[in-house]
Amino acid sequence: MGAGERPMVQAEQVHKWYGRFEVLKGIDLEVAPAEVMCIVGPSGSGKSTFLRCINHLERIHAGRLSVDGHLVGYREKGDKLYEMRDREIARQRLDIGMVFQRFNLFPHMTALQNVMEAPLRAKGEPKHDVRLHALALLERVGLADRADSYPSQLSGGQQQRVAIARALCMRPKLMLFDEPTSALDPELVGEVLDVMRGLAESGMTMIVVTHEMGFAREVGDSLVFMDEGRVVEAGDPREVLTNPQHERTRAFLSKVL
Amino acid sequence: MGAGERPMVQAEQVHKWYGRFEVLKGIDLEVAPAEVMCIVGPSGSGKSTFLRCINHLERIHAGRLSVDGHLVGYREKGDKLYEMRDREIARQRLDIGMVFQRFNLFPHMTALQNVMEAPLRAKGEPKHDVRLHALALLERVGLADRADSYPSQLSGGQQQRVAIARALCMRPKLMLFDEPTSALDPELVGEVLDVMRGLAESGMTMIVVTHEMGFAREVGDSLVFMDEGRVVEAGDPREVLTNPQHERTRAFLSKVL
Amino acid sequence: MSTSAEVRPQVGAPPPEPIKAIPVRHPGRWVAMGVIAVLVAMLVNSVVTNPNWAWDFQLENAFAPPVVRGVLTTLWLTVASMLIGVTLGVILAIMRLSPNPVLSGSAWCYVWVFRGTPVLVQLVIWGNLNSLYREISLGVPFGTALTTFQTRDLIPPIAAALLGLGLNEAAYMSEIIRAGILSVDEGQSEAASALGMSRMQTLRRIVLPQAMRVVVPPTGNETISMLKTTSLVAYVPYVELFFQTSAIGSRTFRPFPMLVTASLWYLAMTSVLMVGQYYIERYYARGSVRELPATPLQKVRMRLSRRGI
Amino acid sequence: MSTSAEVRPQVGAPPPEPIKAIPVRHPGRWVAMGVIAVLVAMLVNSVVTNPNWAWDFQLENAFAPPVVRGVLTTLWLTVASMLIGVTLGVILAIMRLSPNPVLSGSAWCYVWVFRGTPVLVQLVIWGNLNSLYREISLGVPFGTALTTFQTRDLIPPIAAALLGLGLNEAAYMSEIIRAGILSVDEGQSEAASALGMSRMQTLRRIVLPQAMRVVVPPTGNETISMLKTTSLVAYVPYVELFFQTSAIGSRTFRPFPMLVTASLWYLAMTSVLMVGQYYIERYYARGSVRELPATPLQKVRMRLSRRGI
Amino acid sequence: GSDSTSDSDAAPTAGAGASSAPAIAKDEALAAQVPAEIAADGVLAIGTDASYAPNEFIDADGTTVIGFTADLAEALGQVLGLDAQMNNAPFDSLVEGVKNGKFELGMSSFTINPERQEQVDMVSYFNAGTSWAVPTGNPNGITPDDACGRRIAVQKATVQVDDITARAQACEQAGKEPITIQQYQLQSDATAAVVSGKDDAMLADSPIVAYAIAQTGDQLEPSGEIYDAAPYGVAVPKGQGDYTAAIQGAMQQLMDSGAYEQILSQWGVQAGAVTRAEVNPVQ
Ligand SMILES: Nc1ncnc2c1ncn2[C@@H]1O[C@H](COP(=O)(O)OP(=O)(O)OP(=O)(O)O)[C@@H](O)[C@H]1O
Ligand SMILES: Nc1ncnc2c1ncn2[C@@H]1O[C@H](COP(=O)(O)OP(=O)(O)OP(=O)(O)O)[C@@H](O)[C@H]1O
Ligand SMILES: [Mg+2]
Ligand SMILES: [Mg+2]
Repeated sequence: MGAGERPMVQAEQVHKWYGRFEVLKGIDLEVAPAEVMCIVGPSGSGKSTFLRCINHLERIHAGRLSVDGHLVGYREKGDKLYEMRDREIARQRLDIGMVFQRFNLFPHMTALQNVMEAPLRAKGEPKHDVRLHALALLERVGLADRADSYPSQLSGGQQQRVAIARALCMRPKLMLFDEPTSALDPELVGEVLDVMRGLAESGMTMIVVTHEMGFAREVGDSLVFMDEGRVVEAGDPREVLTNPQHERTRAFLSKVL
Repeated sequence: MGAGERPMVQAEQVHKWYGRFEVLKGIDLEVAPAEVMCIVGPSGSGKSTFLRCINHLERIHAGRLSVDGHLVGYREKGDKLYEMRDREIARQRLDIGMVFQRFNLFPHMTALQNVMEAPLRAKGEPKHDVRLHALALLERVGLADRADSYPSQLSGGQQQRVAIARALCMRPKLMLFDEPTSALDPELVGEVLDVMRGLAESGMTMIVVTHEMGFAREVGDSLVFMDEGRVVEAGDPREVLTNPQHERTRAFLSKVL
Repeated sequence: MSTSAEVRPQVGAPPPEPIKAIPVRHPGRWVAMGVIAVLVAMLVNSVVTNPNWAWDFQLENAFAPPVVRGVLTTLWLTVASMLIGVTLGVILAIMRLSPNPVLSGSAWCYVWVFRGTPVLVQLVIWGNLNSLYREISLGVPFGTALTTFQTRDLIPPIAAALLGLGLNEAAYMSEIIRAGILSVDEGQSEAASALGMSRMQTLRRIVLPQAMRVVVPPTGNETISMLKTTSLVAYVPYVELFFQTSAIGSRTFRPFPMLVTASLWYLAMTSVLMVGQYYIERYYARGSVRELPATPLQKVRMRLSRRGI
Repeated sequence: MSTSAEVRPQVGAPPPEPIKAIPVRHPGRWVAMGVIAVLVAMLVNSVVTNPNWAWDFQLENAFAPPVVRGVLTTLWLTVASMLIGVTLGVILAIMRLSPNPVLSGSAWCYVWVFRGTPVLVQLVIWGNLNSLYREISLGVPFGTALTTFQTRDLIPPIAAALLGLGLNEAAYMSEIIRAGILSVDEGQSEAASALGMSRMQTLRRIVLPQAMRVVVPPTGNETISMLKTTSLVAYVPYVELFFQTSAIGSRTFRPFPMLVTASLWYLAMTSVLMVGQYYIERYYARGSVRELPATPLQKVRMRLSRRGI
Repeated sequence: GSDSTSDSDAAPTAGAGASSAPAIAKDEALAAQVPAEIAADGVLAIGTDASYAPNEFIDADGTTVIGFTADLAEALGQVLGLDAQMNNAPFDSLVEGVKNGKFELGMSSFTINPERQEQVDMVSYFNAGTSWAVPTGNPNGITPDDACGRRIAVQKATVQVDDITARAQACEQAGKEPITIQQYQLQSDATAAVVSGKDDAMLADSPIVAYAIAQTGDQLEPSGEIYDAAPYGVAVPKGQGDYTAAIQGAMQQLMDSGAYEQILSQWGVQAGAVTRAEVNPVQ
């Protein structure tokens, strides 16, 4: 497979259980490089869980899941799978940025320190460069003047924007957004979308879990509708949103205000 | 003033500082009984802070703020203000329900226990009744089957719905919602809105901080647009949304997708 | 850019093979285990063969009636003093964090004095209160006495021992509990207040149960340390395990083997306490982690059931 | 239902009067303060006038050169043992929580043995290693020895004291630090892992700094308790404060006043440590509360500056 | 009176152990001198630190205090018509107990010195010298006068600490290697240190050394003579002239009657016998 054609993310029959509860019931999907895929679906359908699997924060129990051609968390030699060492997993994650649904900012660091931490420590980039990059990113999400505030001193929307800047500062190849605009006002949603559009144009692949259909329509290259741990429908966002094929999708979309 | 005419919430020139940073710069507004007021505004404009002041979780530094005709956190005798005892403040809060932006569920209790806790302990209602009421509320927000899960085992949207059920179980006169639908999918937003509409019809007063203009239009009796700690514009939602008077409001609303 | 997401029919598809991956090999672990095994073997060998440990002498005395009585005394003294310590410690911690300056001030002073002076001295004072004050009078301050007690009758040795250990422990426990309370997210008590719960209800129902996760391990430390601190009640004077073993040691001029005997007794009691601590920690971890790991017992049972036994 | 929200013109409006409310009156507090004041006065009166405290005798001996030397020894022993204890404790706690069973197993055993046996016995063993083993040989296990040391020369008393105290303390500290690490939200290490930080980086940069809030108060406990535990180095034998004061007490047959002298010294050292603890706690509280309260010093300064001084 | 309880967990409280002592008649005149509040309950409560074999130590049952002090105390009680009870307590709390009346007497191998006489009245009853013990064969050839450069074990807070400190200074002044003084908490620790070879020699009260040599089999032997005889005293609360006189009289009577000699020889410590019991003999 040539590098250009190789999908950035490829999931085949991904299954995952929590105890006896099957969260993911065989997910199949592919995300091409530079593609923006939106995932929508009702609460509890397994969207966050799937994102966490891509990052190997959760272990999948059956199926195959690979990022950029490499299995997530495993090495394959011949027929056999070998678990990766912590160090290798960490290296794999350097290329995958993630914005958590609950932000998970580091409370003992200021906004700026939050953004600078990983490039400095995990990538070992020079401090001066990281600082400039971090400040530029905070500027871009409209928080330049709040760089020295601690997370507890920021409003919900401000925290969410710091989380986005933090993930971007790693210059990942793939970004996973878990409801990145849930705490934002419409104005900021617009701004953050601009940021993301810029990223998409610069060739970054993105998977975005969102409840904003407008966003999916405007920015998404593809849209996946998930329900009860399954991919129910997938395709071009405009098509899926205007002309859903499945009963379940239609029911869901009819509720959108 | 007759009981029927007395505003449920009345704010006059409410000011609040965090250190040198003025978050609320003189808020004036009134909410009538059984009214649903929506507050919109950009991130960091002080919406959450204002809600927290109504509940006396934050102390205001100047102005007057009263709920149901009684000053919040103070007793007035003649010209003088007296601080209330903790016990009195707790009693005052029994009538005010609040859903936090970050949910703040009790992690060591199951969903059901979270909902039952306050009516049992703070109001001392009989256990059997509370249990039935709590289960009915969980049913209403679509979580009957998750009653025994701990918050860490719930998805973001499920947590938010538990938080709503928890506040409702107190049967408050006034409900404060801080972005109650931020983590919900459109379908659930619809359901939660139905719940809230029912509440409104049963005569409950509500203040709802939200970024969903559709919601504000459909359910709100009034809409307040806040920016930088000030009320910029207020009025009928349909009017404000379609024909904003202020420059700032217009700029903000133009970004709504 | 192409829309490459695709849906495959899934109805009726058999669940795929579960992933079976070969775990990471850790040759270092095996080497380390080998080294440890050799070291342990050497240690065991020397402990068994070296006559200085005097195992036969130890065995002879380890279960002598006075020693066994001592073990029981040590145990109940530990339990009773820890009960006093934890109860009073919770009260002191709450006082310390109260906005009321009188309460927080007195709690501070209590902790300062009781933590700052040696428990040995506190025991000596409780045990010999009557060398300071032959009698204690209740009555008008600086005025006439109404009732007068002989201190030496008022505080029997057992009470002095419990007072000394318990009051001292309370000072330490209050700091541990204070740390636990501080570790609970502010949002939790805000949520409880917003629900109309009073300060005390919030503490008892919301904050303390969450604080327990952080409180239990240092409390385990304190309990295990208390086991051995009880030996200081000799100053009251009161008799427990350590007194008995060292009496045998001085009588026979073989103090060292008897110290080892005492240590083994303490180690046995510690082991029981550590098992208890494990289950208490597990209980308070509920809800705070996504999935509780299995207990050792459960693991054994799972293995057995897998083999069809 | 009416839309009653209204906007008033605000431009140019003067900021309104700040709220000046009369604080809640707490008559109970005043009564309590009065009672406490009377009790303290009675205590002070009795302490000053009761000849049993023998203040002149204490003063005579409190600054005797051996006592002052003892104070210094106690201080540096405490600091050095706590340094060993904390460092090794962090390592043990990390080992204990590691997925590697060899590491976590050995950490568990270490904690079990060193916490389970009395520090006194550990000190006796370190101080008298040669009553067990006259010489220590390095060489092939169970084979020929290459070098042989006389144990009585190998471990001087000072090393025995530090080893005994430090290694024992490490076992207790590891439990405290483990509790601290467990108190940090799982989401924090998930976020760090997702950013590509390694397990060690996550621990050092994200988890441990947040754990410190919970770790500091029990560590304060341990340090203050260590101050007094150093008196057990008498079993090594090594000489510090408590040894010196009780030697004076025995010689003169006035042990009680000298116990009080020792306590006052300990109390003084504890006070210094408590001030240090206050500032360390404050440092690690940054970011975890919405607003840090002022320090006592800042409060005094604020009051002074308000009065224009 | 005595406040000791019968609770088996309380500090060991028992009549002096050895029953082989001869029956001794009560002396009514002396008994009459004992203050009424002490005699009232028929018990003489004596404080002792029972970790000092063979003078006073705890029997195998874990409660009974035995040793020549205990036997002497029982005989003393019999003369006064009282039942002597030995209460074990650590040294630091012993003197306090005597001063505050918790104990009616203190008998714990107290060496009399002027400072101690200021605190309590001391009635002398034994002459303990200092003697030295070394490992059998005396491999290092240590004598009391030639211990420079050696490690010497001694129990803390004994008169021997002053003794060995003076010798250490003498060594230094003579330009020889200094003595390493190792002060142990308990006498048994010091003995164990010499047996194990950690230290080279020890010095202690002569009866202790004699008993230690006997108890440790053939591992220790004496070195040099007994020297510096110093009196042991019974501690009596100050300012009770009659009571002190009664104790002194009773002790004297034991010496005169031969019961004293008999008790001492039972424990092999007759070398320290004295013929006169005196009040506060040290000037
Ligand atoms: N540790 C756990 N144990 C049991 N069930 C769990 C656990 N974690 C998550 N779940 C369940 O798995 C399901 C999927 O959760 P997930 O967080 O992926 O949902 P989601 O699609 O992201 O929903 P939302 O839009 O509300 O965030 C939910 O029903 C949730 O209750
Ligand atoms: N403890 C604090 N110290 C300093 N500034 C604070 C503190 N808490 C909040 N702020 C600031 O106060 C402002 C208002 O915060 P608030 O949470 O009320 O905003 P909001 O309108 O709810 O925004 P959002 O929609 O993003 O939740 C923000 O700029 C925030 O940074
Ligand atoms: Mg989710
Ligand atoms: Mg907000």
